[in-house]
Amino acid sequence: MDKTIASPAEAVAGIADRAVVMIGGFGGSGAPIELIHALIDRYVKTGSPKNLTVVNNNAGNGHVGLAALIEVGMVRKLICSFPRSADPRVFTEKYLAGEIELELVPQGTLAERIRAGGAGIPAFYTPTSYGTELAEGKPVAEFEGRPYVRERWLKADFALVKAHVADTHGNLTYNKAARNFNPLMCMAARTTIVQASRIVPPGGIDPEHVVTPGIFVSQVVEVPDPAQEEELNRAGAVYPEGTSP
Amino acid sequence: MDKTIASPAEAVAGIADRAVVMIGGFGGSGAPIELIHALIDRYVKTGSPKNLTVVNNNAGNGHVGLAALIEVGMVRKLICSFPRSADPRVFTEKYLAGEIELELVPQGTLAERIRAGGAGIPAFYTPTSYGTELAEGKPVAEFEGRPYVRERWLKADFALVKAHVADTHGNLTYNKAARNFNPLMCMAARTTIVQASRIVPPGGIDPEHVVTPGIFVSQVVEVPDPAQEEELNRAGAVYPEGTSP
Amino acid sequence: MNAIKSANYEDIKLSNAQIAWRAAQDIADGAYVNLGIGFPEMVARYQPPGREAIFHTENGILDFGEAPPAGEEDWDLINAGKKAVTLNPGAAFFHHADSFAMVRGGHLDVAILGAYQVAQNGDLANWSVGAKGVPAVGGAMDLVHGAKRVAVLTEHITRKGEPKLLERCTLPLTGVGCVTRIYTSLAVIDIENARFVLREKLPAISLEGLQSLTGAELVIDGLVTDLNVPEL
Amino acid sequence: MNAIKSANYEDIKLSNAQIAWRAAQDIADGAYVNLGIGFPEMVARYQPPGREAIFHTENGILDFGEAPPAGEEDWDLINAGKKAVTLNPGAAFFHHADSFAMVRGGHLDVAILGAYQVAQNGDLANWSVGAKGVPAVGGAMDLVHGAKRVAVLTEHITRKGEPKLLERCTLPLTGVGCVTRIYTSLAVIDIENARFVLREKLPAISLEGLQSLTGAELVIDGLVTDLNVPEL
Repeated sequence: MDKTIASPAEAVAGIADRAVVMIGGFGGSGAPIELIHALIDRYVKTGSPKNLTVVNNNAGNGHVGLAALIEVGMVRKLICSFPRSADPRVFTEKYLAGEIELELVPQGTLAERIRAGGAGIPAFYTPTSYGTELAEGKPVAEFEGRPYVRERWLKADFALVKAHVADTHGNLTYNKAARNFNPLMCMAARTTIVQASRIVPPGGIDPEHVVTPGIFVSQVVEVPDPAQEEELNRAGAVYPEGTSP
Repeated sequence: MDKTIASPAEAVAGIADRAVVMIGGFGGSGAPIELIHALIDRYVKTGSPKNLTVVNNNAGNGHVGLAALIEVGMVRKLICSFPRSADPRVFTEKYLAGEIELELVPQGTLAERIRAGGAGIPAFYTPTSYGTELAEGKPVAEFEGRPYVRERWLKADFALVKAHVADTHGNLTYNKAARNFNPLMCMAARTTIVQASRIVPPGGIDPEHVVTPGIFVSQVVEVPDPAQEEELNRAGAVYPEGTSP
Repeated sequence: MNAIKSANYEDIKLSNAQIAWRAAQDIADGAYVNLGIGFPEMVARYQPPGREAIFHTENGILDFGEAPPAGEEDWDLINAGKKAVTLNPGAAFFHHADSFAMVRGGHLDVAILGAYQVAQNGDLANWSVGAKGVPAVGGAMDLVHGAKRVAVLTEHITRKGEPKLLERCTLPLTGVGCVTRIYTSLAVIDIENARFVLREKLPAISLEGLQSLTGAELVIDGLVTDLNVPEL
Repeated sequence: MNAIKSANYEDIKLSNAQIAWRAAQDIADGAYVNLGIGFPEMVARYQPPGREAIFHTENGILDFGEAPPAGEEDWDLINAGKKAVTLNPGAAFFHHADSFAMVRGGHLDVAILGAYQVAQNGDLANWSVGAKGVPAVGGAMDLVHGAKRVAVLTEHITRKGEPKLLERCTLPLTGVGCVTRIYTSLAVIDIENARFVLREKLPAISLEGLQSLTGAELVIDGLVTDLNVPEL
């Protein structure tokens, strides 16, 4: 068994129009920039995939990564908790123009819905959002006299994930707080595509230190020295290169 | 901040009659034998704590650890998934004599109920046990045409946990499959008492390798070379020593 | 069941090892597999050459291997049956909630379990023989509603000669409509549209003989091939 | 509110740093604390000598420290506000579901948040100013129903001179009945039995003056002491 794929382009080749795609990361940390850019390359060449539903904590920053995916017009709907950033113009303009749909979810509920999708839990109760407009239309129940909102699992067709080290079986570690949503999204997608700074043979990661066991991972592609969204943005980068922001 | 406690005896001194106590481990692996035996010592000396409700995957094996806790008569009710073992006589006899109550829970539901208790999720839906006698009396709901059973969180007054390395802030690692229920129980108890083979200063555990963050831990006590239930049983051990099985 | 049939049964039936061997042939390379405690654990021994399955144990290990030599056990490294195991390269440890997320979340390709009874609608009874004694369920109820494919290994009949494949289970259920394939000591049977569909049978037993040992109709739907298993 | 009151307000009010300082005095040694993005982050600077709080950030770190020097940032090591941070000895990383298990499960001792409005029943509005623009919620709705104690840091009135402490919030709610203490630029106020109970006020403002800047009744229930904060 070897889950290694040769390139980001090959890894994202199977993502179809209208797919639900979870993209790991919190802001730029843990964002799989190279996988996202490979997906944009495919769209620029072929016109597909489009009308994607994307799940991410945020809505992109500047003109690279998720922001670029939105900017080129591939995203129909975004499910996120915090669509603001240092430079949120791409999403903001599309949203105010009615060109992109937004499902706003409290951050912890977003994380738990994704985990529930991965864990086979179709619904759960949370105190979060009770009595607010984000709970409108959702069932409410009391337990021990306290009100809770019922939330549904969230699953995806694909997850794009950034790891630190992967082995060829798909066991993963992450770098510092780049962990964030990545391990959860690995669990909740039918196909989980991982970019890792380094791919090692089985046994190359201590079994005690595996954060995501390989059972949750479909494909791994090595991307040494991956880009950091924050650094790209500080350098004024735009993707695809040569396009104007 | 230093969560270190000098001895198992001091660590378990606050557990009151009728407390709900989660005890980590799966069979003997990860079972906090020294904490359990300290609790038995207290009961033998003082007659307390008694009428405990214990949450564990099993019901003890032989005449040490959880089996001994049951044998001396401290346990009123057991919540577990698999009350069988190589030598389950202690529990079996009490159960058949009507001297101990049993709440039987499927293993994955038990784990998820404990996690839910720790994560502030009062109830969740699972496909597990649907249509069986273990689902009797529980609410059922359909999602996407499939039936699910609603299960409640499980919380405890105390958790007794066996870790491998702890730092003084309560960050923990475990040894191999001794991890099992221990990290979940840390989350679900008001007071989590941990025995660790080694206690190190803060920074002694790589932040990437922490399995249980210290926020879930109240007290740590160093127990070098902890006993393994399996080895005690193979040696025919009985606790308290000198009592007859 | 009459005594003659039962005697004949003992002569021709597959051993547990042979049933496990047959089940192992259906496990794809790279599959994630959970084997029930006891007899199903034997399936791991018979992986076809060139195929590499990865075994999951509920207590929190992926990719564990054989038992260690006696005296070299690490009692923190055990499987769901509390037997000492070893690790393969690429193994991982995780806690019980993550372990059952793998199970319940549909991440296992196949779970292979023992059975007291299986019904033609896929109901399984394998955890309780009813009122007396101490009930124990473990992870069985999670596995039957979690794995992508739930297969059963079983003797075709009980020691008393009674059928274990039935129109309806009479023992307490483990799961409803969950089993899709049964490997018995006499046959391989799929469950499709709430019917037992016969796929393979031992050459030594006639279709009528097999039906007489089965508590519900055996449907023929497509080819029935010989169940050929090596001596083990 | 009239202009005279607002002018006077600017002269006497505490700075954000001073409000943060006051809030920091109530954090016990060893407390686990989450600080909202922006102004509440300043609380970390003012921990009293001899006390050591441990700070949690929603994106998955416990026990992070100060920002690193410019140019030494690691952009995989950031806080919920996406600012680069450092680690203290004893830090730990974890994923978002575990992070919000800490929040929702009641493991944080205190969450200190900013506010647009707070109502006397403890309702908080701090995530949306209503219809226009892009809504964004982040972890605020989780924090207000999770932490053992939810405190608010806020100017006592808006820039337009309107009260932020009200009988009922008029902006979209973040949480219902969740706030128990408010540190404002003029006073420290507890919420008890759905009433604002005044605990401390700046000596420079009269009770009547404070009441006139407050949109609901300030109840006196026990001693009201002077709010004394150092120059910062």
